[in-house]
Amino acid sequence: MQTILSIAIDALAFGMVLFIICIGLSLTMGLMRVVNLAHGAFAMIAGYIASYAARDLGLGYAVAIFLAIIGTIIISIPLERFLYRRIYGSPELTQVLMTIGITFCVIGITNYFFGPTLKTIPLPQALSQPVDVGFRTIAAHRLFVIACGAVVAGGLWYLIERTSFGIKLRATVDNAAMSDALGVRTQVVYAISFAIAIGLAALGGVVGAEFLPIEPYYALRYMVTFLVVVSVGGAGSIPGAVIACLLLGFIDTTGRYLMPEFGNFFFYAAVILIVCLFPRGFLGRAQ
Amino acid sequence: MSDLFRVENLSKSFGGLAVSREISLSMGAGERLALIGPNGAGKTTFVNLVTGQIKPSAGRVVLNGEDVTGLGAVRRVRKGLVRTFQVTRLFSELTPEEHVTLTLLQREGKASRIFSRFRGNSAVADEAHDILGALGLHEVARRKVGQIAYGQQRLLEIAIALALKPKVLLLDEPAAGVPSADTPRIEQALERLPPSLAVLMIEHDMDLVFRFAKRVVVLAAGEIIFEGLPSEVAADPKVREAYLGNYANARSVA
Amino acid sequence: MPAASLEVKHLSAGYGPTMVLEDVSFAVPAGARLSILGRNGMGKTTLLSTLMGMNRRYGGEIMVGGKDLSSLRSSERARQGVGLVPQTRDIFRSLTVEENLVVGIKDRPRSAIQEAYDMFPRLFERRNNLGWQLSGGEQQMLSTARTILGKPSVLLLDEPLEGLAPVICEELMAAFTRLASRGEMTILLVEQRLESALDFAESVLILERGRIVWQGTSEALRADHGLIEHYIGVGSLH
Amino acid sequence: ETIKVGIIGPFSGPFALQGKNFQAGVEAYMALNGKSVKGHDIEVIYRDLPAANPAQSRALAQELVVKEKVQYLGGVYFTPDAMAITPLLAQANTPLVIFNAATSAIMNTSPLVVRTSFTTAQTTHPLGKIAFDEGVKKAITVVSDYGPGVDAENAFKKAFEAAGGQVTESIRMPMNTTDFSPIMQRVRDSGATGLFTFLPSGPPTLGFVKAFNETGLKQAGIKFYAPGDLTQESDLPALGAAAEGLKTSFHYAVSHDSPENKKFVEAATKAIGGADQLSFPSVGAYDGMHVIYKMIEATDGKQDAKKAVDAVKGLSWTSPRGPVRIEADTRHITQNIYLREVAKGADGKYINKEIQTFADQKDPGMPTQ
Amino acid sequence: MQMTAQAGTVSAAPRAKRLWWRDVVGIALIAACGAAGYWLFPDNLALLTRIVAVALLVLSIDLIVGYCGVATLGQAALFGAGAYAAGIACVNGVTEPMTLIAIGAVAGAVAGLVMGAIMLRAHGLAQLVLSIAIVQLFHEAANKASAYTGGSDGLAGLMVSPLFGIFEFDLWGKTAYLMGLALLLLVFIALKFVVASPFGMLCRGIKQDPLRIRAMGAFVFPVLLKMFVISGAVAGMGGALAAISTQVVGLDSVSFELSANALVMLVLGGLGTLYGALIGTVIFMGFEHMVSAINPFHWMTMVGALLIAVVIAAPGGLSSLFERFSASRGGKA
Ligand SMILES: Nc1ncnc2c1ncn2[C@@H]1O[C@H](COP(=O)(O)OP(=O)(O)OP(=O)(O)O)[C@@H](O)[C@H]1O
Ligand SMILES: Nc1ncnc2c1ncn2[C@@H]1O[C@H](COP(=O)(O)OP(=O)(O)OP(=O)(O)O)[C@@H](O)[C@H]1O
Ligand SMILES: [Mg+2]
Ligand SMILES: [Mg+2]
Repeated sequence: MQTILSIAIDALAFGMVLFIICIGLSLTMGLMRVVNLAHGAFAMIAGYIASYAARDLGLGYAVAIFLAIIGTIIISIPLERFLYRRIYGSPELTQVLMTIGITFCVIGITNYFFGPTLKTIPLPQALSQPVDVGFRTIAAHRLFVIACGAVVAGGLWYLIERTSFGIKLRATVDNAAMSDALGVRTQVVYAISFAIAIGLAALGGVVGAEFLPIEPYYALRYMVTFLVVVSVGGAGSIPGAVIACLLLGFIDTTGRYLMPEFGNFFFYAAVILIVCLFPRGFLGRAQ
Repeated sequence: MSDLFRVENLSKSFGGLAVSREISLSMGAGERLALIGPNGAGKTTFVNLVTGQIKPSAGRVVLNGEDVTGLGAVRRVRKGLVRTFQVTRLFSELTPEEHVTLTLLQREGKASRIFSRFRGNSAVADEAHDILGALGLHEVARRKVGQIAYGQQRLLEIAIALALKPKVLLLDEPAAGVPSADTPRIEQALERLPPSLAVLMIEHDMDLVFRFAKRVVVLAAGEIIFEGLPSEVAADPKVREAYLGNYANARSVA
Repeated sequence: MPAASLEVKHLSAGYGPTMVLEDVSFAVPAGARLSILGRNGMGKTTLLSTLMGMNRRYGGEIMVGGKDLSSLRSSERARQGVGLVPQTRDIFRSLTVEENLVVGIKDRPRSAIQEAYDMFPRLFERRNNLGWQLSGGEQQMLSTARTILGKPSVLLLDEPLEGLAPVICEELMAAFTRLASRGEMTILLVEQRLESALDFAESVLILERGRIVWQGTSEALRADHGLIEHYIGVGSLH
Repeated sequence: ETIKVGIIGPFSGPFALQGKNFQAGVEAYMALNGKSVKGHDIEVIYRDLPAANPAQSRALAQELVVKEKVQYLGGVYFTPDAMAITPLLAQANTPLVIFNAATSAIMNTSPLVVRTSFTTAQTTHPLGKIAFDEGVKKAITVVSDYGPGVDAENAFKKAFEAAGGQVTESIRMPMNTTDFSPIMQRVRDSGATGLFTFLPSGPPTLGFVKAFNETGLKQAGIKFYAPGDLTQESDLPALGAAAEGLKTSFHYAVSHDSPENKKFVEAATKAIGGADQLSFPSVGAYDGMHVIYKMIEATDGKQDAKKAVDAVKGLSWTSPRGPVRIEADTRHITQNIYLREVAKGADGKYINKEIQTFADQKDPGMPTQ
Repeated sequence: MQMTAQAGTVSAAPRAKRLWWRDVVGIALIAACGAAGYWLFPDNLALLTRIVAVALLVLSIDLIVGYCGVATLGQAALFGAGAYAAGIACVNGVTEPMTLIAIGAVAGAVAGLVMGAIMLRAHGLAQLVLSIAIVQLFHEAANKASAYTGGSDGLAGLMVSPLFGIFEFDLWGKTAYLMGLALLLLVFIALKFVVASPFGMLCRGIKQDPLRIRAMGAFVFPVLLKMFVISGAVAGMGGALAAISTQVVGLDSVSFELSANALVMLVLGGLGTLYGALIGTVIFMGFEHMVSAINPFHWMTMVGALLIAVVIAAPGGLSSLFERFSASRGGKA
């Protein structure tokens, strides 16, 4: 029983870390219809900024997160303006080509300037302690991530489903030319949503760094995981992403506990099963 | 019964909304039937149910005495139950000629051959040429469909349906978007069809309906509210209220 | 916004390298109604979407209420008062009916949506359905309502009656006429049914192969059967 | 006349750091020992092989031999890449000096291969006895599920059981594991008092060590053993305090205290451009260059692979890691294995501090032994 | 007016003939390029052979992605199936190269059948994820079955006997390259016939609107499955060629990375023409080889920049440049 609880709490933490990193991608893919394979690259850039701020400048964790988000968004603005804007509405594979290209460049440049070593973001005392949750200890940081995930999920859901900005965004994605003709400034809508997605990537990269360590190859190393999670959840659906992250987190965690030798078998067999049962992902937006 | 085609108690609802309530209808060989009714009455849904795009919650579809309710959409097409789409569904990258040729090959059962050339069959090419010509599409036969005018796309929809040599043809607003001057084209194309073909046409252009149909069925809120001769329909108060409005008056004056 | 005049000078436009419209010029005074006629593929849709700024313009000017809009993006034109109901309806398939309308209201308060429901009660019944679930006619209603909610000063209608039941067509045409005659909108109508087109507008313009081949009042056209036969085809008027 | 040496390694991609270490080792050697041998200038040509990819490895080797006309091949980080090259050597008349690839079996595939790195079995072997001597009777092994991981598991098991201990459970986890908490839970549930692990150096090691601490296994007093890949010097700044006290066994620590190593570290640090980045592949490359220089000396610039290899059989010298020897029969390097502990060095940075030496270790994985 | 000029009134025969000639010229060009590679880069034949093997993989992806619209990031599963089948057969004594290629083709086709049967259950992104899951499962299986596959150490020790009993697979790789080139040409010609057949057109229709195809009375699933099998055979031959020419098979041949790279090459070259697949492979691998030789440490940035530049300059892939060129010339003529 204790073991089950213990696995469950690990699964929850793992799932939430996945969620917080992936939800930005889910937003770009599901709502902006941009397969942004460079999502991880932005998370990584944020990680580098946060690491620099916290480790080299000695700033606090919260400040570092803030700077990382702002900094990453600023870096992304010219990219959005000159590169991404060309591929909104392009076929998915063209987007794949462009964003892989961006990923390669980011990796190459990071490697050149910062070297190939791991970068860490020192946690504040309060978050680095193991916390005793009765039957076992868990890192306080994981609890923090769970909380972050919950806040992000709620806020984002409200923004997209309930505000008129959310409606305009979805309309633009659905039919950009027509939205434009109805007076929606589609370029602005896209730019803002892009910034939000990047900001989320940045947040995910920083708070998830304990877990997916920051290094130049980050973007490619975890690309598959991100892609799988987003698609299983159904791109663009926040509740879907939550379910997918928790479920996949659970399967992965129990799989690794029960039969680590077949951990990947477990995981991918489950993915195949889920996708066959829900061909659009859990809560994919109707196309 | 000698009916070519018959539906019995066809029902369907989306969520709480009943779009098809126990519709029963039959058509004999060579019949020309118009199905009219207010927007959202369930006409397109009826076609979807009959051709198997969606599954009914109750009821049967019978073609040539055979119950086809359990068959999928493809098998029904192969048995001669063919439809056109109200909102055009065409391959924007292919040309009208390719559309029709592909359809013809498919009808002949040659469409999935790997070891033959797509354009290699001259009988098929001739037939495609004829069909396109009949609908006035030869001028744009070699252009990508994404680049031809909407009205021409509507005509192509019909051309594809004709190429399948149907037994029962369900036309969903074939003349929408086609100028009244060109609707005779559609009529002529339909007239050239084998006399045994049964045609059900959904249409809001009443002039066309009255020229075309020998019998009219009016659907409202998923139910048949009228069934009879074209000459009677304009006189029916329920139909006038739900659907025709002043058109009926204009007609009687004209 | 009150109705504004529209003036088009030497407009030519098309798709990519294909030129479709050539040297089109005409003017419509504020609050007037103009019908555009022509067979399939003659460039009617292209004309309207060029006015809206959705296609490539090769040359010429588009003036609305005296202001030159030729080089603005379509969202800016929409904000300057141009509104289009496209032939393909282009409703947002993944949005609900209500959300579709919200996109159309521009900066007006949300409550303005009620106007659309008053116009088409059917839409109110289906307000929580997704766009793709609507029937053809319902989509047409939604598309029209959505544009009208934005209170355009120049309204471009591309076959707005397609797929609508006769009873609704009538009401709709009456509503358009009202809007124009109250001086709220200038209306350009593309319509295949000659009768409706002539009944609706004071003046008519006929397009053939991307050029204006005839321009004049509805009365004149109605009177001249030869002309109709020549440009539109036989048997169009009963 | 210029003699060309072709070096294949992961200079980009996820293992770029290891490739950089190859380069640093080579450059350090050439900086300290000159760029020519007996009047022959030596030119090094690098070719990038970012991840294990035998087909590309073979194509690169082939190109180096056929097009660039190299007389010596060196480098190679991954075993399959080495396996792809060895069948070519006889025809190419070229020796291959392996700077890293650490599976025992490679040496059997061609008589023209010499290895200056280590094998996983070699570095792991002493840990079995150490663990038992430290009072661990029951141990659990956790390794990455691929060739070297399995080698490590077997080597530890053999040595530990030979010493009298018992391996209660052996876990092989997928390579791409990122969350290790469930594994730690397994370790806790197993009741073992010692944990042996092998992970390839790189980002996952960080997660592993952190999970070990965070799940409370460290406090619970479970002893942790691993070969030194886990605490390679370039990962230490990131691992930081989390790794403090971890004991690993390895053939080389950057902190090794000897005049040879001082000189080497100085030169290699300059070559790599940052003190934090130096780790074990550099010394494999450094000694590899030493072997290649000796080969060139023996053949005097003529291309004769057999003669070159024969010349270094039995060769012994003092490497930055300590005394080493190329065994005549296996052509693999015999060397000291050190038990080290992660601790703060004089300048406050974390180092692998050597605490025990196991002299003259051969490769226990070689069938000839 | 332009629009009347465009509405072609050319009759069917001459146009079909023109297309036919274009393909003949295209194939001759490929053969010429292949021969030129042999004479110009006699020292790089190993690389060229690898390009040929990957080109087969990329072609096989084009069949699925470019003609059927089924997105896949798992094609290496089929390539790897061919490679391992040929490799295992070779280690167990079947050393005749043509037989090995045939074994690879069969194994690839079978793998294609399995993969297709699973993938065709889903659409869009979900389909993509299925392909990823499948290739990862293949990868795991190959890793686990190390008794047969050598696991992560790779399957080494393939001793392929000389082609036709005469031509050795040697260090210089002439035999391997020429055999590969011949195989590529044959496959390419065969595929040109496949895509020009009614079946090819049916696939293109399905790519655009499967529902429409159903309404025309054709089944979608068997058609696509058939294409998967063909594609699997092509990929399997590529794998077998790689195994024969390098004499090792590594886990990378069933990896996600290989699948993703191959897809990138295809998109780079342009979808749905078959030529694009070849152009993309040659340009990508050639460029990668070049810049990584010039700077082994930072070439990734350059490759990234190339991809971005192509999207900006030719969003439809490099082959679309040729089309644009020939269109503009044709327009003037
Ligand atoms: N996207 C496009 N690309 C290229 N050519 C196009 C495109 N859309 C339309 N055309 C061409 O432009 C011409 C005019 O088309 P348009 O849609 O404006 O005609 P229309 O008068 O509205 O016809 P309809 O009555 O059928 O709606 C046609 O010849 C058509 O083939
Ligand atoms: N998938 C669906 N989910 C929910 N409601 C649907 C769905 N499909 C259709 N409906 C609703 O069912 C009703 C009937 O639709 P249908 O398309 O059959 O109407 P129709 O008679 O063809 O109308 P029109 O003349 O406007 O084309 C409409 O109100 C529509 O909104
Ligand atoms: Mg309908
Ligand atoms: Mg039009």
